[in-house]
Amino acid sequence: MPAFCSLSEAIAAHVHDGDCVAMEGFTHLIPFAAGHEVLRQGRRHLTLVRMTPDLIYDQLIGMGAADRLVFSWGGNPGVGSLHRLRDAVENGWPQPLELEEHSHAAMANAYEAGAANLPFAVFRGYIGVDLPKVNPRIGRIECPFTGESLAAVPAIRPDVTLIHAQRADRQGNVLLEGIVGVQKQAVLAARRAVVTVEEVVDDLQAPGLNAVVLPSWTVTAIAEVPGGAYPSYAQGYYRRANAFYTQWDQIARDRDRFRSWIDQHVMQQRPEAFRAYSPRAR
Amino acid sequence: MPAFCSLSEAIAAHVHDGDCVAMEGFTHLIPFAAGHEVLRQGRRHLTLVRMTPDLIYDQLIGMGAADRLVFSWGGNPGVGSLHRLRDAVENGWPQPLELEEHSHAAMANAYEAGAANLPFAVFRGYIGVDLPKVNPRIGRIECPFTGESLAAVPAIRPDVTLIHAQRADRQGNVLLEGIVGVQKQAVLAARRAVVTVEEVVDDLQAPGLNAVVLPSWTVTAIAEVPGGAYPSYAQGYYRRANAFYTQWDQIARDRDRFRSWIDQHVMQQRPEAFRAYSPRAR
Amino acid sequence: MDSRADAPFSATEMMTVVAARALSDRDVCFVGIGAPSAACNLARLTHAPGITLIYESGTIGARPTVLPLSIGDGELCETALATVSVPEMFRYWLQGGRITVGFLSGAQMDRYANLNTTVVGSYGQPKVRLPGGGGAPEIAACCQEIFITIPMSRRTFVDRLPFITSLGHGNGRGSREALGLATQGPTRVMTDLCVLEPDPESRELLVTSLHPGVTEEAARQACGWPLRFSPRLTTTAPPTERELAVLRDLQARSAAAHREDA
Amino acid sequence: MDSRADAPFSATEMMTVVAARALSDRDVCFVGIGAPSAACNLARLTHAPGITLIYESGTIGARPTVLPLSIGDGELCETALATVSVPEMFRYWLQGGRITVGFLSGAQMDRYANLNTTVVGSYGQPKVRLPGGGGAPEIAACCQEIFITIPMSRRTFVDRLPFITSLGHGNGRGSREALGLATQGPTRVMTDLCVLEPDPESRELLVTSLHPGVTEEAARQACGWPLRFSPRLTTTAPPTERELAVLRDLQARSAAAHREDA
Repeated sequence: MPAFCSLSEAIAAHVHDGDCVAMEGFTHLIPFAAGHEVLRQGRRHLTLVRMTPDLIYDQLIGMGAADRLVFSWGGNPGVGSLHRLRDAVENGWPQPLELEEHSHAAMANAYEAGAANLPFAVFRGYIGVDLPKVNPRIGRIECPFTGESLAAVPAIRPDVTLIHAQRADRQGNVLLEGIVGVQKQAVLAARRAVVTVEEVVDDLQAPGLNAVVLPSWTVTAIAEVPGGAYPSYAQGYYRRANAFYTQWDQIARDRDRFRSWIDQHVMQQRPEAFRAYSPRAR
Repeated sequence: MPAFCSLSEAIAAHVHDGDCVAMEGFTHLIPFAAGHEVLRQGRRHLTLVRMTPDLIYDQLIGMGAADRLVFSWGGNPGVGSLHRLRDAVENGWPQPLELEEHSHAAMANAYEAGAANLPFAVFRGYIGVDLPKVNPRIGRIECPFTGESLAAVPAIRPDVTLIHAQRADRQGNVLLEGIVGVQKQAVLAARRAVVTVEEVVDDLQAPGLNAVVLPSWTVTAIAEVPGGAYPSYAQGYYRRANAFYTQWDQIARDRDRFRSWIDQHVMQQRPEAFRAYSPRAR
Repeated sequence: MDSRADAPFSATEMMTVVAARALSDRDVCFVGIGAPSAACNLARLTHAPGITLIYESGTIGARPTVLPLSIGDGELCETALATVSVPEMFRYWLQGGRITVGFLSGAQMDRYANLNTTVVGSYGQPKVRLPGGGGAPEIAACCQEIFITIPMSRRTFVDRLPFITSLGHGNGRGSREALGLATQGPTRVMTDLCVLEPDPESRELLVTSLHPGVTEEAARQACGWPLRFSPRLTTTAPPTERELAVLRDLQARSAAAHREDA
Repeated sequence: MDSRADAPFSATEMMTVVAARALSDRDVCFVGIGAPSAACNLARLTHAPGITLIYESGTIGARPTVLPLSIGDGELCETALATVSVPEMFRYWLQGGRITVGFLSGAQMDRYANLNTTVVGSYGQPKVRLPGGGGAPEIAACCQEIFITIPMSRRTFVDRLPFITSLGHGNGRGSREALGLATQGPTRVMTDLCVLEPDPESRELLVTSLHPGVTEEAARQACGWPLRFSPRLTTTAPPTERELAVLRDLQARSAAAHREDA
């Protein structure tokens, strides 16, 4: 059974300097509150793994928390660039960032292989493109039956995965619904899993017999953080703050403006600040 | 969009002599009505693929419809032997049956690879056991990153997959719920897919946003056959006829008794006979 | 209904409309954000109501009433037939060969419709670090055919790509086949000035249709390689009143919705 | 509560009870049909209410009120925390290393707890064709430890297996390690006569506990190899009244339920 604790206790106990950390959520259920707590606790030298770095990693990278990024698409969806990510890669500000770049298919398969406890994933990919020339962790493998050549990538096995979910029951079972992305795989692939939830309930109210549920014994710690996915969203709780995603473009363009935004909205805040974004907690 | 037609039309059009046929359903939703129609139409020389041959393949094998069986566990669950399968393997009655035998993990992975359009599946399996000595279609493959040796099996790609599901909507989208086994994979791995359903409805009433749904454009033909899974079951419609599974042991022990049972309950019947097992259709 | 629009229309509107027209009721489309999403939903709301829209976030059969800002907006999931995990989306649906049309765009394209969305400059010391490939490398390989929407200029239509993010027709005829691909690759490139299609022989992109008011010279000026034209060059039919009305209504609804979500 | 049962009990009841006792509240069990299912549910209904029961049909955390006849009865799914696909069950949950205890049985077992459920005679011309391995080969490799329930007789406890369906301790000490396995393999064999455990040195099964009223000679007579006994041989505590009452109630309910389902 996972520990029910505060977000700061969970991050203090389970995210360490130098860890390989996956904060997943494909547009939906991005664990922003957890990411902000990692910043407040000043974690350094992280390897950050995420298919779409999104604003959450733009913030961590901009504050110099990461030495390395494993990713497959590094933009602000529908808006443009992630300026902090670009500044780190193009100018090494505030520090250089090592990249391990993949395609979405490769990362989705690599998480899947991690969840399945396989050392690598096989897929039809990287055909006639340049990424394998710059990423040594992209290999090829031959089908032992047909002789076909396929792409292979190492499984992703994070030290810790952080996700946000709709709810947990009091036994610590966790429900996700809607766009579930790669979170189940990212949790099962990791050594430790920290989950923030909109609410802890008596009855999980899983929709149907085949709902996406993480049994309590697959989760390390659970913290109740209503609104914890803002400006991403939680299906059934609140919508994606598309306007903020658009505003981020201006905030992140300028180093000073970015730092003052982080100082005001992250460093001087507590996880409870996210309650403002949850209709139920307001 | 799939064709809505009678079961006999669907089998006549899409199951041919010599086809590789998968009739899936892991204890739940076994497509018995479809299997009986295949017998009535006198198909021969089939390669039958199924993790658990169960009564449905005991019946087909006992009538000599199959030349080859690909399987992983050939018993009558909780009861004992599949006597027709044993008679075919031990005595070649009514005709010899070639076996391709795997483990459950191998077949589940092979269906999954088929659905994913991969030529083979990789898994941690067949360690220290004898099956690879008697099945040449079990190979090994080395991880290009760690050098670890893993088991490999060819993907399963049936000519046609037959399944039974709870319902379809009028556009031909199909819903499965409960123990969903490998049916989604078996359908997506096959060239053609024939689905029998308990009912065709205006609204699929999918439980939740992540329900198991087969889009209309993945299905070749749909036939409404209430009760079509008996003596297996359809979650939410009727229960497994465990008593019949027990009785089958006696029916199938004796060649003559088996043949007269088939004659009376299959050859002289029509798909409509299954309505008797559906509480809603009764 | 289908009478010509008297109201003027923008070049981007023309690009979106021409992309929508290329889609059929039976298509299963892997949709990207921006112009592709607008084009696919315009098609769904006009001549192709039965079209299946798939977003890589896992939503199958989405019918959004407003255009999503991201490929994972709740709108997509709420209106979808079903939502699957991202590994399943890439394994069973894209790699499974279930997609008829994949939409791609890019920062740069060459004459064989190869695309770059990774870097300008060298990969190690980029002048501009672009977002990267995302789903594109496997979309380009696995979909039955690829439609590209890209604004035309010497910045985007380049003679030589610094980085190939997704494969078009490689070095020309036979390139895809040599790599073991049976899919068609890019069959149509839709820009704000014209429509281009690969030459059946060489696979080099040829202009097959100029948008109303666009001259061959204007197209040439906007291209970083010596642009070639199809012998059967035509003029694109301008947007109809209905196409424009539906598109503008859709985009107005979407803009309003995204402003709200604060 | 824990006073001895005065009522006599069957050897099979003793086997089931002793298997149930071996399970803890924290175990995640991969359950087979028959004795394992009875033992796991007896444990859940007595000393291990928090135990997680997983059936290979995909049901996670099943709490059946009657014992299923098959590993896929609706009862399992209706009472489960969640039901996943069979590929996911074998990939994420079994291969993923999430199972603490896997139950196996077999038609034949050798002194190193290797099991045969495939054939008697040769594979090509079998005397008896058995059901085959099902999940067993990977259960034996992937679960943290394996419990075996098997009735003891010269027919089942054989000197040499005609076919190894699932791996126990191979040829003895070091066999599993040589195959790259880090899991423990069979740690307990529970029969109707006694309990056996692998010798820490040789990994050969030793009788560690004789059921009440069973002599060493009786056990020897029921074994196809020269049976060895642990220096710390004990007598199995007979079923308690509660254990018997709960087990018999469970089995009566189940028998009645299965008769109904006609």
